[in-house]
Amino acid sequence: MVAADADGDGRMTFVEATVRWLTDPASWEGPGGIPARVVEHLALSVAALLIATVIALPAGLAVGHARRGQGVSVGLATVGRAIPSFALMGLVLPITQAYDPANGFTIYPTLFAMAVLAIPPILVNTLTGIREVDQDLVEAARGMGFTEAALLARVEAPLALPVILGGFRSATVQVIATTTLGAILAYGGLGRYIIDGIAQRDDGMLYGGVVLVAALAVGAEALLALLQRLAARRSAEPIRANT
Amino acid sequence: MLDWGWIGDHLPQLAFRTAQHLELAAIALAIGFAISFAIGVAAARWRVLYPPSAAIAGIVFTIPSLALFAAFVPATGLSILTAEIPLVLYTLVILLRNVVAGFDAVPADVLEAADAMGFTRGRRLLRIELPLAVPLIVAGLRVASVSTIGLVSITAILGDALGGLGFFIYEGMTRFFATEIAVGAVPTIVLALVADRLFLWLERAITPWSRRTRTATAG
Amino acid sequence: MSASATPAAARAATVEFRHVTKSYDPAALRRGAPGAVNDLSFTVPAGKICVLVGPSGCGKTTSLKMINRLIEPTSGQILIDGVDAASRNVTELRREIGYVIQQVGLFPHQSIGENVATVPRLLGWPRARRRERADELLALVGLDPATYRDRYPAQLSGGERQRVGVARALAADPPIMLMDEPFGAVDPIVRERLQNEFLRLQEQLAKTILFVTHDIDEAIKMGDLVAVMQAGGVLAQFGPPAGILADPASDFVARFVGTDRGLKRLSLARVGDLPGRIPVTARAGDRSGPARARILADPFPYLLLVDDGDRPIGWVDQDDVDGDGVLGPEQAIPMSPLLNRRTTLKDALSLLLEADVQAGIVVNRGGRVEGIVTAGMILDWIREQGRPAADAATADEAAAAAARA
Amino acid sequence: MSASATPAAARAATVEFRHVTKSYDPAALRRGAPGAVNDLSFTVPAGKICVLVGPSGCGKTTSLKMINRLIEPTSGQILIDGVDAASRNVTELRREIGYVIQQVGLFPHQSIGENVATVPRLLGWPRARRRERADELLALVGLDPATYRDRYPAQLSGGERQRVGVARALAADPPIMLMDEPFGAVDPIVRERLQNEFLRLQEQLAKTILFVTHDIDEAIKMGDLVAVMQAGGVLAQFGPPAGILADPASDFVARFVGTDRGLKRLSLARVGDLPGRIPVTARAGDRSGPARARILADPFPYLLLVDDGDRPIGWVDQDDVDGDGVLGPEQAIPMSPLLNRRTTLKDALSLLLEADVQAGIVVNRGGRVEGIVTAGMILDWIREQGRPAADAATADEAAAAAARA
Amino acid sequence: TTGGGSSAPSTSTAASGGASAPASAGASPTIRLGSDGFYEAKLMAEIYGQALEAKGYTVDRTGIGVGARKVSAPALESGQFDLKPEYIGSGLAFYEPGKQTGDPKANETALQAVLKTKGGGITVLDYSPAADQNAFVVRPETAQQFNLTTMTSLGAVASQLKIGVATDCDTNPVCAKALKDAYGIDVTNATKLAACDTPMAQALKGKTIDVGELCSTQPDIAVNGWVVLQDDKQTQPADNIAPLVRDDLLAKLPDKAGFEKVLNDVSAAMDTATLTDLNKQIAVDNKDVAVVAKAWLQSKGMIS
Ligand SMILES: Nc1ncnc2c1ncn2[C@@H]1O[C@H](COP(=O)(O)OP(=O)(O)OP(=O)(O)O)[C@@H](O)[C@H]1O
Ligand SMILES: Nc1ncnc2c1ncn2[C@@H]1O[C@H](COP(=O)(O)OP(=O)(O)OP(=O)(O)O)[C@@H](O)[C@H]1O
Ligand SMILES: [Mg+2]
Ligand SMILES: [Mg+2]
Repeated sequence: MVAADADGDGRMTFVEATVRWLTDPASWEGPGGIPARVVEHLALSVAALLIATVIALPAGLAVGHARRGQGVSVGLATVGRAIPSFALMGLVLPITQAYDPANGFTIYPTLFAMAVLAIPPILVNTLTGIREVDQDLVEAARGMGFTEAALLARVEAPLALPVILGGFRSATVQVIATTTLGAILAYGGLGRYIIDGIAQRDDGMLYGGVVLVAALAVGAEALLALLQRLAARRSAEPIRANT
Repeated sequence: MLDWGWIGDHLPQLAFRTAQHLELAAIALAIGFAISFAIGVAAARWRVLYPPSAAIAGIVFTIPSLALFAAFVPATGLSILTAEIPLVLYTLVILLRNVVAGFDAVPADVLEAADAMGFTRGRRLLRIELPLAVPLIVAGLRVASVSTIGLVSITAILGDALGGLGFFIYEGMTRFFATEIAVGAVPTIVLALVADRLFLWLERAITPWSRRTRTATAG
Repeated sequence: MSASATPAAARAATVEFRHVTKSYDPAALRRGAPGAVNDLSFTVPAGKICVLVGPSGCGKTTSLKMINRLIEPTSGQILIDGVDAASRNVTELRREIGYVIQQVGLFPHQSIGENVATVPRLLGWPRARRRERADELLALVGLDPATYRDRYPAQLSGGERQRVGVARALAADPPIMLMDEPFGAVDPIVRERLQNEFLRLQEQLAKTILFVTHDIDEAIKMGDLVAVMQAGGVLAQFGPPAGILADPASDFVARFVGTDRGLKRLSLARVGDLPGRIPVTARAGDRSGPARARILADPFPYLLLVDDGDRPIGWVDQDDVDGDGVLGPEQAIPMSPLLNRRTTLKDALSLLLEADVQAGIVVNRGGRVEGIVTAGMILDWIREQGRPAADAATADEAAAAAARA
Repeated sequence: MSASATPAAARAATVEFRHVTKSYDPAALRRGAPGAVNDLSFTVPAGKICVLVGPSGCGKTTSLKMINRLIEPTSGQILIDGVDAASRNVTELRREIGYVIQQVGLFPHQSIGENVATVPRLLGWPRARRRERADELLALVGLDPATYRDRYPAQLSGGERQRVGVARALAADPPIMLMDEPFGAVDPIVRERLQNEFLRLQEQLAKTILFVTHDIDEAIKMGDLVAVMQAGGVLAQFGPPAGILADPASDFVARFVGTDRGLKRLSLARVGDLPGRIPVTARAGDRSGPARARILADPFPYLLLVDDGDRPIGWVDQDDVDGDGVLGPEQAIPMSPLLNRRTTLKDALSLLLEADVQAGIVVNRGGRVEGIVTAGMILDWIREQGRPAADAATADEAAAAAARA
Repeated sequence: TTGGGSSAPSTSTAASGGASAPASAGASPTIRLGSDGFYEAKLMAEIYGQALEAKGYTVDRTGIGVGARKVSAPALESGQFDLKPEYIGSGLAFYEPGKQTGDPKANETALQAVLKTKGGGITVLDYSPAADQNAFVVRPETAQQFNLTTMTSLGAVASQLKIGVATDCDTNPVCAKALKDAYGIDVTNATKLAACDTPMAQALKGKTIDVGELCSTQPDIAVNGWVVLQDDKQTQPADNIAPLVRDDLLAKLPDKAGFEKVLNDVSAAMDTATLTDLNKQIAVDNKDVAVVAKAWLQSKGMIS
């Protein structure tokens, strides 16, 4: 990338600026400091993911198990993927703000948009994962007198776990990357550095923010990838005895 | 609630923006797919390539479009080229994973049979692996097309000349005009749903073998 | 928690099929097309093993699954101890029926121990008792609990998985067991071991077992009763193996049991079933005079030389037994096959074909001579068992066999 | 385009293993651990079927895959017509070797016709010729081209898929065929048909075939030569089936071929191999006097009554042949089994066990009497074929058999 | 640049056949217009465009409505477009944070000084009396409750109110520093939002904040009957609007003077009140920018 900086004073590339900003102790101190911003960023991201999970996971499990209503679920997921997050924020803003002038402006719209962003991958992966559990196992379980609930909880869900976690993975990355939008509505988080960096013509702050977001996203992804591998380990080999 | 009169007055714009939206999305998808496919094929063969390329795709995904635009405009102008850069980059995250998964899903015994009959590497890839990877690859294209159609709006930052339906969304938001936001958002969703169906149909069309149900139980 | 969970309830149950028909496409059935299973009727008495055997696709699995209602019959009833299964609570019912599926179907995400304790867990047994039960069962199927308890299915060989499958089905000590090709996927050596182990097991458990296979030899070996099914889910013949071998009800059955069914019948009888025949014996070191007298009096031209413990040493041709002298081991010609009362006639005949003496020697556990068996005795015996007269079918079939060969 | 594509090249080739060892973990091998295959040496002459048989995991598939270099040996060589396979261009080599993979491995996305024509396509045959060839091969394996050509693999039954697998391997008429449990996944009836069809096929094709199975009966039936392998990829015995049955090289081999190997040997010999024996016959309507004279002169106490075409009617006990009178069909006791020269001794003996007469009647295609066979004749013959003396192994084994039973 | 732009209805040319084009117009290059994304900026750009077209110039509007100065500034400098309406105060602040003053003339001079060196030279033409002042605004009830009229009066009660300030306030001397020095208002904990933009207005409207930094021309003020607090200590820079033109374009023009006159006439004719009203037509009556621009030019007789 070419240096976006066109300041009269000294041609400093955004790389130098970024390094300088990241290494400046001042960037790490106080309520606007990096640690604080990271916490804010994660707080909203995690909250959004939790909400999405509470909605999408049970729905996905139910649909996948019943093998009915898949078309509808996937359709909804598609809609969710297609609406731009900032448009969503704009649309819910007046409503949330009416209930709570403070948080209804700075937090809820972003939280809502992020939750909507996270639902599709979790929903679709969950129902696909459940649907693709080896039917012989499902039958074996039924044959042994599992109730449908027990079947879902003890056989289908555990076996679908790797796929479900895969959904969380992409949801997490997307949410962490997009939570930056919150700064437009005066929320904290790493988005602040990007918005302020632009407003204050501070490339170091802008790209520093970008780097931090990327690091956070990739870190979270790596963590979930690890979990996914652990979950996949047991059921790695297919156990059909046919030689 | 909606100002139908306004919509009526702006049908030509709506048509033009919809076409532009499709153009931007289609180009992004085509290029994104080409890149992902190339990397995916390589990664499917040389496993070591996958983690790094996946990681890079993931990182790129987190760069805000505004930053990308700011960086590229002086070089590439307020052009479609500039607009496509983030769009293309964002598709990689989804497509790359699915292309690789697609090739991984090809049954080992089929590959072995192919080798045993003297297929060359390239030929095996073209005649055996590729067709069998299609279902998962198309699945990736479905998701990618939908999210790309959603993302096209961000190109509105590059000026009224771009942005597809996103133009309405942005302008609508600067003046808090619900009708205009809806005129941008609703067609976007419709396009996404249509694209999703289209790829589903495409997959059915090019994988006839998977549609036929077995007429006899395997012994 | 269902009564069947307590070992007290470990009685077997009778299973009765009453005009059971199953079509996966009832519309077609109404148009008169045959179902996967058609008008199936038979009864399995409590504590017996009934083997369903037939070519692939003939409806064996379908029939089995209708018992624990994984599939509901299109018409007809299945009675368990006289109660219509359809009237039972389905999960209750299933927990009283052990089920070993065609593809083993162990849960890959659970340890072997957890897999085995699945049904006890469903029945809400306390952890300690579950664990105890799992170990007990693993030992029962010949897997050392300490070694296998905490492994995962992927870490087991095909044969080991099959045993775990059986153990899991036995866990709640159900009165009925359904086993769908439980030994299908393993090589012949392992399979035979599993079969023998399972028969031993059944002697203690005495459950009612419905066992599916498409290997007729397995059916004959395992079954107290055999139900031969043919394409279209029709019951071709039902009865004890011996009866089916002796008297196939149709050309299909005859072809299915194979042209060598005569020999297969031999595998159902044991040396002990033959009329005993005592050979002329003499101790090494005996004077040969008296021995010679006895052997000449006997139709069988060989003298059996034994040691002080009456354990066989070898044969002496009557012509080599001179008027006076001493019988020494050096005279004896090499040993012929040793049998015991539990050797099947098939093995016995086979061994006799190998030996260069017409007689096999029957010994008891201590190795003492109990008698001898000749090929002739076996042939005569089986012929007596055979039905009154060879009918046309046999001849046709001989021709057929000849043609095929 | 490789020469082997042209039918002209459809000659068979010899395949020789020279001290071939394969370890999937060479490091372990250097530490002295055994490989999957160890020091394998044997030669398959051109045009012969060699069956590799052994328990699961003994290295059969590994050995096979080293021939077409899907797996490279860790040490040793494999010579094809004297040329080291390792020195050949690998794709070239593979196109000259037909391979029927254990899991069939049809291409799910190609029609049956395309599947069969795979190698011809690789060899650049023109479309028309490919299609023609595919149809020809489908017919050859007993699948109607018109019906199956355009189906997809998922629409076929297990047995049908295996046939397509065989057809595909035959497509370019390769001099060598590798077949890994080609009939593994089908039920016994279909399997027997496939086996017979394939043997018929091989009579015309006369290829060099390496055939893997873990079913000893299949090995005996299919193999000109049998290589018995045991755990650890060790060659336990190599030779013609008869030899292996008659004289197992080790306890393992003896146990693997089974305690009834004596009977198995019978399935290798045919009625035609027995010394012919002509019964005393008489036409219905003949005067009984002369007949009586002849029958009394014969050790076999029955007279065979035949019709004008010398076709058998039935037996007459010599005591029922009175001095003067006329022989009538009503006197004849029911027919005993009809055999022909190609009936295996196993089937013959089995049929004799069913009949109530000691003798089976051998007839020619026209149904004319050619001779008779008695159980005694079969037992005597097999005993002569048997090795000089029953050795300890047999006895031990008999005991073992007894114990197991 | 994209063909899509020129064919975009939102930027369709309103060229008037009647107007007499300068003889040399044929030789004159295409004028590539640009502007920031906010409707007021787009409106000014559109007015420039139609005025020029009336004089026979051909105009390419590809650069209009570029989302953020972060993008539009480099676009102008790198020659993606030649002409752009700019707020001389904020424009100056963008390059020289803190240099801006309450005196438009000074701002213009300073800005011109900076731009001389940017992208091969950019000229600031006459600025218009129409100024878009940064102004602090409160809801009427708030004004009554604390009887607020001036910033000074706000200073007294600032601590009891939630204040919304521009995103760059901390680093912008005429914001944080000026407010502190002049009125003793501490904005370190204030809500940061894009000034003069919808979110700020929405925040004030929805009572998320009580005081918002808006722009004097923002229609929301009139529409909601908000009270503008008078900047009695003259801290806020004069943000008059002026056209920025790339020198390389001016050099190519056959009739440089004529071209500048067109734009300077427009600037002269525009004033704050009018601009506010035009904004209202767009943001409240939802009229299209091009339509509003045309109507105004006609009313001024600059186009027929
Ligand atoms: N779910 C199903 N839907 C439709 N038809 C089915 C289904 N399951 C089985 N069938 C058909 O019913 C018939 C009997 O199937 P079943 O599985 O009972 O045979 P099987 O005797 O168990 O065969 P195998 O020995 O191969 O297991 C077959 O023709 C099969 O194609
Ligand atoms: N790719 C591999 N990597 C490591 N070990 C392998 C591999 N393939 C096979 N083995 C091991 O090598 C041995 C021989 O395997 P092989 O498949 O040749 O046996 P097989 O005789 O074909 O068995 P089956 O009758 O079950 O097909 C087995 O112990 C197996 O575990
Ligand atoms: Mg079955
Ligand atoms: Mg194998």
